[in-house]
Amino acid sequence: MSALSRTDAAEPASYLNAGYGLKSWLLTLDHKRIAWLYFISITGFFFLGGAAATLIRLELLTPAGDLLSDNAYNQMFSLHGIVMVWFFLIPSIPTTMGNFLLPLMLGARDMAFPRLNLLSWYVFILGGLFTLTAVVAGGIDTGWTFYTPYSTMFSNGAVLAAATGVFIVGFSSILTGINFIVTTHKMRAPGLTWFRLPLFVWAQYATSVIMVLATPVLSVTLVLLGIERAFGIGIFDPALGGDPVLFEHLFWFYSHPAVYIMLLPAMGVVSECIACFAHKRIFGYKVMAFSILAIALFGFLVWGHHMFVSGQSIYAGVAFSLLSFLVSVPSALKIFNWIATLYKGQIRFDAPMLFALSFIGLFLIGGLTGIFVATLALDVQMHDTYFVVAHFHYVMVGGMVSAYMAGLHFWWPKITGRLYPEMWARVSAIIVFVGFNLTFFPQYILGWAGMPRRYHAYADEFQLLNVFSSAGAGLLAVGYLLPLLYLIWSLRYGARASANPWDARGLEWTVSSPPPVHNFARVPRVEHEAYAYDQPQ
Amino acid sequence: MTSRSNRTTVIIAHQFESADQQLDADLLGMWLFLVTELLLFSGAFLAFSVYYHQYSEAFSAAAGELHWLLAGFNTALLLTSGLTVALAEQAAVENNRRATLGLLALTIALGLAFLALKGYEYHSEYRAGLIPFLDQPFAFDGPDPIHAMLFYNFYFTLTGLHALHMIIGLSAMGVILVSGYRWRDRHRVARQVRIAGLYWAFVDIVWVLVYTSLYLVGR
Amino acid sequence: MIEAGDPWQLLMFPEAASSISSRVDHLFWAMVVTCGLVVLLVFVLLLVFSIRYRRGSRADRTPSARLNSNHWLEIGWSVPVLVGFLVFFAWGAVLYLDLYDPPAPADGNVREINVIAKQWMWKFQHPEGVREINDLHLAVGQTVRLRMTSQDVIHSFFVPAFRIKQDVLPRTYTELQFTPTKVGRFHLFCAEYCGLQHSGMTGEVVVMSPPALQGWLDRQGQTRTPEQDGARLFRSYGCSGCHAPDSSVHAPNLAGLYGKPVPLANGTTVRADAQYIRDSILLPSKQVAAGYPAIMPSFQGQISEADVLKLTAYIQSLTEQETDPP
Amino acid sequence: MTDKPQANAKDARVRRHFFTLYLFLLAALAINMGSTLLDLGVVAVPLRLAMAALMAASIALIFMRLRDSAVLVRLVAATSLLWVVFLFVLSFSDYLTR
Repeated sequence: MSALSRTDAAEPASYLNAGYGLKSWLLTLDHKRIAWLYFISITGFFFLGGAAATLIRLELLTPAGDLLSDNAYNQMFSLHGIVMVWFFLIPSIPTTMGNFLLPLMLGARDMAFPRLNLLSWYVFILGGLFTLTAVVAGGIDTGWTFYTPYSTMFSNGAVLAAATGVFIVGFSSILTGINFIVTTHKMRAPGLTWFRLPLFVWAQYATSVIMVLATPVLSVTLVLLGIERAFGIGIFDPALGGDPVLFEHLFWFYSHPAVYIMLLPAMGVVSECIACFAHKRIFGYKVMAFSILAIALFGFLVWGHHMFVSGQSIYAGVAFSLLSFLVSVPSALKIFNWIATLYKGQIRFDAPMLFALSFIGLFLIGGLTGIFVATLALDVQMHDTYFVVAHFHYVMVGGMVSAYMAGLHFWWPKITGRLYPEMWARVSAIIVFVGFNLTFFPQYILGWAGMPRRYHAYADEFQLLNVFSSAGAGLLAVGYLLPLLYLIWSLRYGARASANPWDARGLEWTVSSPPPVHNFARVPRVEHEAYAYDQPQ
Repeated sequence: MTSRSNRTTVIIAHQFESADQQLDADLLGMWLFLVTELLLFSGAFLAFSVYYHQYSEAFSAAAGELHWLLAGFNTALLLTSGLTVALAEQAAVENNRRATLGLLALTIALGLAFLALKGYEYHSEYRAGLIPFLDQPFAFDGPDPIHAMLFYNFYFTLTGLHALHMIIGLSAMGVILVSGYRWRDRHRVARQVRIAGLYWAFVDIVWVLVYTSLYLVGR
Repeated sequence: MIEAGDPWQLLMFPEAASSISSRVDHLFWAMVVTCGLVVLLVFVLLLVFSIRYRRGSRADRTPSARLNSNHWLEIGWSVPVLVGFLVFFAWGAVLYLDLYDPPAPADGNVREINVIAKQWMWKFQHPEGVREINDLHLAVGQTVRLRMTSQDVIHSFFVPAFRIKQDVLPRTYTELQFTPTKVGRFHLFCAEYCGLQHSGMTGEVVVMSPPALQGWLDRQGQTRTPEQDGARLFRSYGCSGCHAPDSSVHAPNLAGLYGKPVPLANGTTVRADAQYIRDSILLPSKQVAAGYPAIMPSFQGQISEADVLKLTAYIQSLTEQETDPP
Repeated sequence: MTDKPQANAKDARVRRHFFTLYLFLLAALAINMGSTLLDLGVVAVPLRLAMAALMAASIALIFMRLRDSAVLVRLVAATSLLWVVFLFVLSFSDYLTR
């Protein structure tokens, strides 16, 4: 990227042209360049996971398993799960926008531990390499859930390589989490109290708390799984009296908070976009901030709702079901507060706003169907069917990826100093919305009708809805390829962006686009509240 | 020994405003890392306590075979090293170079002694045929040998995980000993010994819990 | 089942073919309507606010006092929503407990069927001794209790038309009780990913009228009941050597044992259910009966899961007076 | 060569605390090991675990200087214990009611 902008004579000094060549990128300690390193790697993983998803949707066009063999299909959905969860959804907003914007929003010159920040990227890439070797060396067919005893004793795929890859990438998550928490506590500009922080910073902080508290349990679970498979140290081995349900407990203790690692940053981005494009203060700022923390806390108490039919005690199931209902309250509060923010605002429908509004709609449907699967009697029918697949795609793709797109377009001028083509961005937002609903809404009906997930050959009567779903997936793929094209195009030919193209509030908009290497000439003083849209910037 | 003037001012990284902001950040970062270590061990402890709840007699019988006296002495060794590293930290704050380096070396020696004794214990269990994995013959004559295998799997996993963390702690202290030897920047050495001391005390805490739950609870 | 070309495919709902199906459907549709209204409300609000307050519109935007924060409004729309949804929680929990902790059926007789799941097939064992692979013939209106175990990985017994699902775990028994209420053929799926042919591990539950089922069972030919098989195995594996009343070895008497509480050597007592009997055969030292030496050898690896189920059926059939095998 | 080590009263008190803690830890270890020789019945396990928890807490408070650390650091330590409690309590809610 930096080579491109060198030819442009009137190039203002910024972090992009502060150094050229591979070494200035691969050994950088600048949080903004590390954000770029992450941005490029997770985009690569996103399209790898997307390719696997495309093959899955093509396979499911016909009831018989004729495109892929059953082993190949199992490897595809496992690859799609592992790559999307650990190499795109969990790192995406925190490591790209979080890395880039946190110091800028706090008025700091960099993260608390810049070297740790770069190390977390190298650990991320190392984890990625291990997982990719698993794909090449025999493929991984356990799904992203690695349930024992299949993963330890019956799968003949490269489970050890994939488990090691995910174990390593877990440390990248931990390092990022520690860095964000210390930065938010220790490096705020003078006058920037907690309740003057943008909600994006609150969301990154809560996400980092979950990363630090949940990821270690995944690490030890994968270690126990690894030593059982590699050395025969039977931990979950039923022959020794081991309990596969115990593996499920340890796995889901991490994996449910992990879905909030994916979701909370998205909520932070949507709060920023709604406030900016409605040009109005966020409604109920304190309630929004505490809702973020409440989601992070309650997210740890509900994991048993993944195990209602797994042989878990039915009374524990009732307890987990009640706790799962309570965890939906903060999310409902946030949705209503976003809507209340629109009231009496000056609403513009730029691309970030379109993505943010589609987040609210799709996340609402995803959240409400979450309450369906948290209801005990319904989960008996819906567990491990396409209803659950549709639910978590509505929350992850409809919610988190829409917010990722919103944030990407909202801060693109600040990150690259270039404006993206507005018309094309709105077109892609609409295509993504339509394609997404066409892909995943039929799966709700399939799920209730009883089509199990992870089937590469299914009963004939499910075919019609699957054809709709696959068609929608094609449209969704177009919707995601468009931004790749016009954003890269904008790097060279996009109009040059001013410091504050959206007339937004926040410290990141007070510096030039793209920002200078050390962010702030002198540390700014903050006097007014967050989202002071009722006062001029 | 070259005696360059000792740097009195603290070197502050460019992103920090003041020395104590930097120290606070380092300590907070280290404590957060220790939180992740604690949760890592508590995941393994949860598995152990669930199985202990289900197979308490078999686990008690299996725990009876362990060398609890030798391990008890080993625990005393580790607690002593906990003391010496705390004293080293205190000496570094008082800018007492000889005491700091001496106590640090003593801590490393005690740690290595612990690992040596642990290795001997592993060897005696290997000879007694109590290793249930790597397709070793498992000769356990007590009741319920199948669940005893589960106990020994946890015994080797928990103590192995702990030994791995000790090796990390020892090598960190070794690096500090070498790099701090010339005492060029005593504030930096003090900060490093403080951080290593936190980590080593955490390793002590984990061993106290491991020793009690594996060796003592079952007896 | 719905044929492939049926236009209902678009808005397909699973058939309601068990006693619990219709109750689950009522809960499902109540939630669909409620959540649909919430989605509609939010959609309308988004649309109205977007149009009225779009930039440059002449709507009234005089800032009211509580424009940026109104805790009463927030409580107003969150507490009722929570209380409303907790009704669904309670409704779902009651149904769930009815399914997994069922009250004894009215006419009292429950048909016990043993289910063994192994990588990529279902094996069924009827009380009359008839064995089936992947297909299960049941009588309409007859309550059935499945006692299920797996020989390898976790599977999951799932019949969408009956709204029932239960994971099948290796080396432990999981149970599922339901009552078919509709004659017909219904899909059986394995719902928990179990490896290569997970999607091939399917079958059909065929619900017939009781006489038709009896006719079908008779047509399967003369087969020994599990009790008879169990008795034969009881002798061939040498159980009778110790456990017969006239044996010289001091071993627990198994007559009338099934269902009774058994005091254990470690002071606790446990109910002698199928799991206790299975563990006593394969892992005898796990729960040693009080007052008896732990000398019973383990039969792990020698007796298959299917034989253990037969031995259990035989021990279950040993009532008080009948002590020697028939 | 280097400026003279400055030890003041506060430092001496800190060192004294370290030695008293060390002796307490050895005593606690001896008690815990000794308790295995007596037949304490059902109370034995909770007693030994409580003693181990006491030793762990005292190491954290004194050797790791948690007692006079910043409020934030103490909050972090307390939070981690709370999360371990979440993990154990909710997992055992399954195993105790099966």
